[in-house]
Amino acid sequence: MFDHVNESLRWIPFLPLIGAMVSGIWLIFARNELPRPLVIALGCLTPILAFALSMWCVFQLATTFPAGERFFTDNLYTWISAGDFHAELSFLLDPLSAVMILVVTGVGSLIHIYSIGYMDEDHRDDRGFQRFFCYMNLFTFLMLMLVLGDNLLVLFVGWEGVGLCSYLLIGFWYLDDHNAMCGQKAFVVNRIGDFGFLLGIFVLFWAFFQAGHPTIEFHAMREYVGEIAQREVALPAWLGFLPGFPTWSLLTLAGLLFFLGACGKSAQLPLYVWLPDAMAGPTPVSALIHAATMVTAGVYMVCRLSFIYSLAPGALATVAWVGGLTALFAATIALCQKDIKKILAYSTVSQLGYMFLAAGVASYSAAIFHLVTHAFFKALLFLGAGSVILGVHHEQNIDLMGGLRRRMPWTHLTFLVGVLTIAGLPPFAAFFSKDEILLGVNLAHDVPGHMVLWGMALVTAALTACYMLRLYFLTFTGECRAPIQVRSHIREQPTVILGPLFVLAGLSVLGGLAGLPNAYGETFFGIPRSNSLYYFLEESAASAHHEVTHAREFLLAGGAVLIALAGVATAALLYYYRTDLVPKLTAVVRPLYRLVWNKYYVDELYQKTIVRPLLRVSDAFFYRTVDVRIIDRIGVDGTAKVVRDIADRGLKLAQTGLTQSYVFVMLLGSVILIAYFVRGL
Amino acid sequence: MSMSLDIAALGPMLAVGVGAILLPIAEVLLARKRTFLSRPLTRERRGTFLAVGSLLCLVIALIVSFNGFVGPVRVFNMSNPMIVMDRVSHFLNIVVLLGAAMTVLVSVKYLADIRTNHGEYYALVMSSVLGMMFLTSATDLILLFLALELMSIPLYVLSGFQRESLRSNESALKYFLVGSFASAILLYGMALLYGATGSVSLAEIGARFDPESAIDMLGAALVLVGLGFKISSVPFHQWAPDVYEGAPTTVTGFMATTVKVAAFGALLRVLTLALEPASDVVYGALWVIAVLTMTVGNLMAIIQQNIKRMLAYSSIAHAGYVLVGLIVGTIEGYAAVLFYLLVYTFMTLGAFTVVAILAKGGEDRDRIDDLAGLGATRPLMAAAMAISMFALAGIPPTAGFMGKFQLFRAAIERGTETGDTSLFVLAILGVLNSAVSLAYYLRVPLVMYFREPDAKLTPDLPGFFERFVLLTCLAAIVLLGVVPGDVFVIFGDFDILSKTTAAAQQLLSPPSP
Amino acid sequence: MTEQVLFYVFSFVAVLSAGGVVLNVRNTVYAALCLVVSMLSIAVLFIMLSAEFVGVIQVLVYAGAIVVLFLFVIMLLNLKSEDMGAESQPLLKLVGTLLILVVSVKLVALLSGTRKSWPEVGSEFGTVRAIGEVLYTDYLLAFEIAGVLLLAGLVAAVVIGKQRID
Amino acid sequence: MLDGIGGWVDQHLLTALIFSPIASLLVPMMLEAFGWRLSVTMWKGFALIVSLVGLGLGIEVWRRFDATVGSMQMVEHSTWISGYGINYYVGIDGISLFLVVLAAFLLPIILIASWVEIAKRVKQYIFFMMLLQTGMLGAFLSLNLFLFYVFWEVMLIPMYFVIGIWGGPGRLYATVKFFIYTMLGSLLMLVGILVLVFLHYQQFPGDPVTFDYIGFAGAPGIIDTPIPTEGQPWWQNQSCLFLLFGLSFAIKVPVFPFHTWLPDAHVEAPTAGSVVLAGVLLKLGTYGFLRYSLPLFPVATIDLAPWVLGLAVIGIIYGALVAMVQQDIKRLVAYASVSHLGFVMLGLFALNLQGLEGALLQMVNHGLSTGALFLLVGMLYQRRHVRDIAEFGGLARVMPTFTAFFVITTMASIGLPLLNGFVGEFLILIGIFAVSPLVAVLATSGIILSAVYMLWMVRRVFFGPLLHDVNRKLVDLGLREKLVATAMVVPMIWIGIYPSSFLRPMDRSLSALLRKMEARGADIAAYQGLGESSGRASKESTDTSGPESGE
Amino acid sequence: MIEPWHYQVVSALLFMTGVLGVLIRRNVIVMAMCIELMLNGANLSLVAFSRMWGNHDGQIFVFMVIVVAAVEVAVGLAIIIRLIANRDSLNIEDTNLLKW
Repeated sequence: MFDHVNESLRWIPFLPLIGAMVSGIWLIFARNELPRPLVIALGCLTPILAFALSMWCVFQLATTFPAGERFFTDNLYTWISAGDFHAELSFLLDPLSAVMILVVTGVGSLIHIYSIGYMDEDHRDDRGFQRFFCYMNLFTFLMLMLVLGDNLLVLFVGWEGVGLCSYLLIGFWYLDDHNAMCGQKAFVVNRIGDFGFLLGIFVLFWAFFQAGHPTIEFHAMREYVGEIAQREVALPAWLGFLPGFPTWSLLTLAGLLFFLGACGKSAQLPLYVWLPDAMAGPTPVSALIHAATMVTAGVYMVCRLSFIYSLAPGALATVAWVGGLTALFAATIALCQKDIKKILAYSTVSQLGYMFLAAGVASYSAAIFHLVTHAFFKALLFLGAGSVILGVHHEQNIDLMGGLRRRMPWTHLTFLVGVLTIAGLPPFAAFFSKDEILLGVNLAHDVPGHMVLWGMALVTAALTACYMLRLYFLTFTGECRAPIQVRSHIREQPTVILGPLFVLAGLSVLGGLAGLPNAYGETFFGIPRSNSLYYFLEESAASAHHEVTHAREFLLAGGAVLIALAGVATAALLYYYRTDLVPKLTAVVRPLYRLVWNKYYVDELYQKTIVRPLLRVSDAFFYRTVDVRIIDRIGVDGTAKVVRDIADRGLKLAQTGLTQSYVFVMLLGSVILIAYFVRGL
Repeated sequence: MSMSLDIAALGPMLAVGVGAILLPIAEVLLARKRTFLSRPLTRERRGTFLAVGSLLCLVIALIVSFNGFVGPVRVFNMSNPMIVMDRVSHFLNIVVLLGAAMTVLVSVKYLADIRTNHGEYYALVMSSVLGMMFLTSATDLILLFLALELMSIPLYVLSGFQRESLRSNESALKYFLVGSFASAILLYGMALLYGATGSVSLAEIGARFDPESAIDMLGAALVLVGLGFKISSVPFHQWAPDVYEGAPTTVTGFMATTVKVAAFGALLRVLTLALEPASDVVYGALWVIAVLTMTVGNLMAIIQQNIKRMLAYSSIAHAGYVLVGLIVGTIEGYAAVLFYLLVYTFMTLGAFTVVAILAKGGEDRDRIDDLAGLGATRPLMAAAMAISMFALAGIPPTAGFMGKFQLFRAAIERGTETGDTSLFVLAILGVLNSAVSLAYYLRVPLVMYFREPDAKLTPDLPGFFERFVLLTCLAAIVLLGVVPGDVFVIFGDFDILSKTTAAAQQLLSPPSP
Repeated sequence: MTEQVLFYVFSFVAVLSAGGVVLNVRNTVYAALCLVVSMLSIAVLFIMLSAEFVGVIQVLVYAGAIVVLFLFVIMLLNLKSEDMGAESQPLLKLVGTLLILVVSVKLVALLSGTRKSWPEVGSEFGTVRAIGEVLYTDYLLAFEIAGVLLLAGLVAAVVIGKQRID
Repeated sequence: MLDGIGGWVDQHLLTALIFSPIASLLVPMMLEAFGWRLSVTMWKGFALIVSLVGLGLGIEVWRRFDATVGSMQMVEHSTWISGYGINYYVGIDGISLFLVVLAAFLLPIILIASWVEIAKRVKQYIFFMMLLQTGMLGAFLSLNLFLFYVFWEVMLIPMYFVIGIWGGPGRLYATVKFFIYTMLGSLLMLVGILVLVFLHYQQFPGDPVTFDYIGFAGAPGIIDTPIPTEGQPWWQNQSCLFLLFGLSFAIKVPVFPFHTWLPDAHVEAPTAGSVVLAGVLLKLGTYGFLRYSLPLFPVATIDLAPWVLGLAVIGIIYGALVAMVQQDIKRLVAYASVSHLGFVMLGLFALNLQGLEGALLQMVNHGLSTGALFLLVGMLYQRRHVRDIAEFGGLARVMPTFTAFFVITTMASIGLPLLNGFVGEFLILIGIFAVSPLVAVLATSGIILSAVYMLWMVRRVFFGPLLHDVNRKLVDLGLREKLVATAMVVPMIWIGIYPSSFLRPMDRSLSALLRKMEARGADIAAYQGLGESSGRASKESTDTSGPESGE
Repeated sequence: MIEPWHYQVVSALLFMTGVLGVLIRRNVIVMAMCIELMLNGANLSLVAFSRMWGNHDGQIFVFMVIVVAAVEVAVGLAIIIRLIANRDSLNIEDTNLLKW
């Protein structure tokens, strides 16, 4: 199997698939659960093996292939073929997907291991343990399909598939209707994104088709994209309000459509609403799917299609702005949340916004870099939160925590690392990634209003530091606010849970070295081109290159650190030293506070403006009026009734039963006939 | 003057006529205290004897007709051929005889059930049949009129045959009054035709007919009225439902089928021989009449609760369909008419037979609801009824569909040849009508199969005769639908379709005797 | 001249008495008598049309048999004056009557338009002999059928009419 | 004897396939006629065997099918009614292949599924199901318009009885509505057929009048008739004929305003009825469009396409919206069918290979997934005798296996990748996008809605707390039911993962059909909004590509 | 000078009178009589035409019609008697059990 590297590629996704299939089929047909050890073996070993295999493949990629053509594909068979449309089922390993699979399998494996401990004493559902690992493996498989896909369609398979898994896992504890509802919400909102994705595929395919190269395969598209760069599409008249009417660049259109998909998947404005609700699922799920991997798929996709976005400045600017706005918006919401997972969720949204901001200013490597570091620290934070939640017996409200530092020292330590990382303090990983993003934004002159974006990014950074520290203080410091009966049982978690925490903490600390900015590399260690990730990714997603002096880089970095520290300080002041200030403060800005506390009423808005009206119209108008009343009763039965009434109310009356009326009718008929025959008469 | 009479040409008629004359005598003989069987017979036995006797005559007539069909065209009297025994008359005679035979078979038990088992019944049926046979072959106004009356007068009485039942009386009276009124009109029309042309032979009338002259057209119109009455076409149809409902069921079946067949035969003759010169006017009128007939028949049938009455209206509607074939006026058209008449006989008689079997305890059970649950209690009857209904509705693979198909096929063929839109419209209206007709035809199987049977009203089992008739109808309906070509191979290569076509050819090119 | 007088007189009588049949509401017997009168005068017209045989038959069968039959039935049921309730569909009958009047007028107009003259016919024309010859040669079949018809009518009348069937 | 039969079957595979269901019933009838009393179980078992034989024949047909030719295969031709051009003429090509296989595949499943549901009048039930099967297969396989019409109508009677006898409370209304509605359309089609036939007769005066759709032995068939596009008389024009044919097909499909018979029929029909209805019967409408309307009236097709597309899109969105608010599961699925078949119509009228193949595949998909849904709902109904969504909730706890199958089926029908629905919908959408992006956008929004109503239903039925205590006692699927469900799910996954084994056989026939349309004067290139420029592009570029010139 | 059309007019009048009677008289016996009147009208025109054409067909026809008329009357009156026996009324309007 390892004899040839291409062949081995397919096994990266298939290994988890095997795990999923075995336990899945067993679940369907058998009544009991597989023995736990077997479940664990299937559930955890397959991702771990996949990780090992990915390591090997990536190593092969990095070593055996010369720079410039660092990619290879593993083609299984032609999946769909109709006319000129051909979609191979084939996998592509190039630097971009290499990074992704490492994250997916690596972080994924850790979370799998963690789940052994986390799901262990969950008795809400018989066979829940096996079901959980089945879903998780399935997810891993589909996520790998997504990142390894060689063409848009395979990517889309993973794209939708992970949506399904997220649906299943959010509603994992289905007996609570709320969970099921959240899962459904996630799926539907994602579908809205997929809607855009599909249309994007159509646009691109037919565009390339007209250029004479019908393809949706990434490398081919990248090769021919120049030929359709100039294509304009005429907008229909009713779209007159759009900028750039009456014609748009076809690539801009495509880019925007794909970005709609990304918004859905990666929870950007206006489609972010599902992610906070997604926290209804088990915590490992939140860590894996809704922090580390799936939600970053949008970023990955934008980078994957960078060759399109680079030719579509309009689309790119949109990405940047949406990302920046989302980052700020979500950060503000995160400030006032009380549910530990909700806070992390909003921070995820915000961080994703950061990534899109990076991608939007065409510094894709920065985006990916932040994606990686984010995967580390956010997974760490979630898992830490999970361990906390286990500790306080499935309590998620941070008002009922506090003072856990002494009771759960290791959790506390790792969590702190995570917090500091996300706060963007050196030397932690996120410091470098954020720094690169900020730099990119600062230098992106071709993006309209890039300085504004930069400012927003800085504010976001401050806010991030602030609310994360708030979370930290409220959870771990001060005296414990948990109910008495719980308080006594709060214990540190077993190794199976702590282990992954430590690994992730380590990664959070050291992860930055993967993309150590050149400035730092040269200055402190004398390594040229130390931003290895940047150069590694260059051939899959060429970032915009800016000439910049080291001084300026340090200046910006310093600014960023100061901002972050400011945020830290605020949090420390409010939630550690002078906790009494908080109520006063909120009292002062109550309306604003309520607005933010209610997440700007966005959910309610959607309910009122879209969901409810749609339901009401469908029921009252389409179904009861149009279908039942107009078409069926008036149209169909009405016709039948009319036909019947003609006889029953009309013709029947002629049939009086009186002979002489018959005679009369005959007479009348004959007279008419005669009149018709004898013209003279 | 020299006469050359070809008695043999009358073969079929003779067989039936002998029956018509002998049966009353036989009845009297059998009714005596001391019969040749040396003991008095119950009325049932007497009825059975007479039925068998008449059946014998009918079968002989049938055989003779079958032979005649393959034989040459013959006339009775060379010097004045009042009738022509060509294939059309033979074919229609066969249809009439089949209908009559089945009626006779069913009547035995039915008459016993409704307690009016008089021997005269069969004599009257026979004489009526005789009239029909002459009607189908008459080429002369006088004979046409006579045959018409010979057919109708016994029917007036037959429909009033349940002497004690008011409904039966009423049916008879209405039929008598309106019927003789119609035949008076017909007679006046004939008189005018005679006056206009100076001849009573259809062929000569056709030769001398002048579409411009008012009297000729007046006569033509009145004749059409008279015949239109017999085929119960709108607006001369109103007697039919009342009469059919009131008359004893078997008689109704007899009237609904054979009378129509014979009358259409007469209409065929008149149209092809006499009124040919006025064809466009005539066809224009018939077009309207056909559409009216289909539509009114179907619409009125929808609202009926009594199955006999419903079938009456359905028979009106079917008259409309048949008229389509006449209007087309091509060989295919006439062939379709002939075929349809045959099919129609089986379909309708099948239905009426079931209704007749249902009669019990001296009265009819002819409300549609009386059929409830028949599918469970009497599968054969239910199946026969259902298939008859589907056939009447014209659903493949039944004969009814084949018939309709040929009619509309003829219409469309002619239409496409001449680009005549009216024929296309006629076909469209026709199919729309048969869609409407589903509304009532489907109700019957619906009641029979989807409703629970009424416990205390289980109909008695069909006897041998009835079962025979039912199976015959079923077989005919299915076979004529699936293999309309060679159904009657048993009768020596009797390919219905080609035969109808051949007959129609003779109709169009009247043979010179 | 005489011919015209006879024609007008008898046709007048015929039509008048026919009207009597229709309009004489009170007494059915009178109606029957009117019918006889009308038929007799029609018989006269027949003879004027040199159709002696038919004329005779008309007198014998129609006047002599048919109308007598009518009278017989009327007597049997001894209903001299008929008293039917109120007219149930007067409008229909009014319209019908008008229709009939119009049609009659039109008809008369139309028929009076057809002018043809009498051909010369031999003295044989319409005599019993002449009719007989035709009847038993050319119209033999019709004659036979008429016979069957009579038989059928007989049976029919018996079966329906006789009071009680054993 | 046996190998005699075997040889005959080998020669007349399609005939055997068509008539084996109904003909084989003679055996038990004979036995009963000779006084053997066959128990109900024996009847059922016999029927099952027969259906399995039919399935075997279907698979054999598939095995023999030569995917490299686009013309008719395994043709059988023999005179039925001489002199009328009415022949027994059957054949199969890539268009009918999978519909036939589908029909053959569904029958045994249905019989197994309704093994216990059908308690009363079992013999009649079996008889009608077999007759229905014969009718459907015949309609798919016949190449003589008369034969087609006969089979087309023959199907009505058994369906009428199946709904009417074994149906729910409102069955009488539903079944009569179904019957009359369908019949109305098909009668108009009969007139259309006749006009066609005699147009053909006029165009080829030399030949005898014929109903053969595709000419046999060199003679020109109806398909070769040049049909005027304008000129007198109006009723011989393509548009009029297209409407005469199209109405009956549209009612069968059903296309938007003619759809109201479907929910009634589905709700009232027994499980078997619903499955056949959704699985195969509805496909006859779309099949009719594909087989007859498109190639016979290509110009009218393109002229009237905007209307059809409009109705189809309305159907998609409207059906989804209405399905969203249904309380009765079956009714919901019925409206979902309306929506899904709207997709099929779009694919057909995209008039490019993507669309057509997608549509054809989607017919099969819909047959599988909706059929499976009805089967599963039927299993539920067996247990609770209610179909109101509100009656359930939390079933996933008591019936995990059932839930699993149901969710998989749901996902298939909302077009999740790696399941069958996606392939079809994707191809349809990409195909129609070439014709009208706007339509494609609207239609694509339908997949959002489909997710909404399906998942909503799933949630309310399977998730959440077990509100009703009756549901606590529900037992999970038994072996028989598991078998049925698995048999339905496996092909879904197969199509989803490896659709080529279905797409490849279609390819030739469909591209042949498109070429035929062009040969008969349809300017498909112009019809393809994008295809037009693609025509140029393909001429410049080396490969003669273009959505309409598939090869 | 009397011409054929005179006779035709008379016959037409007779015929129409009969029609009128059938239409308006409710006494079934009288209706039967009126039908006889119609037949007579037809007869007259037949005879007149026969004279006009100088052939006997018309008179033969009349002969047959008279036979038919006789039979018709016999049967009709029998039916009427039966009716009276069952329901003591000659009013045609009383016989409308069967309708619609």
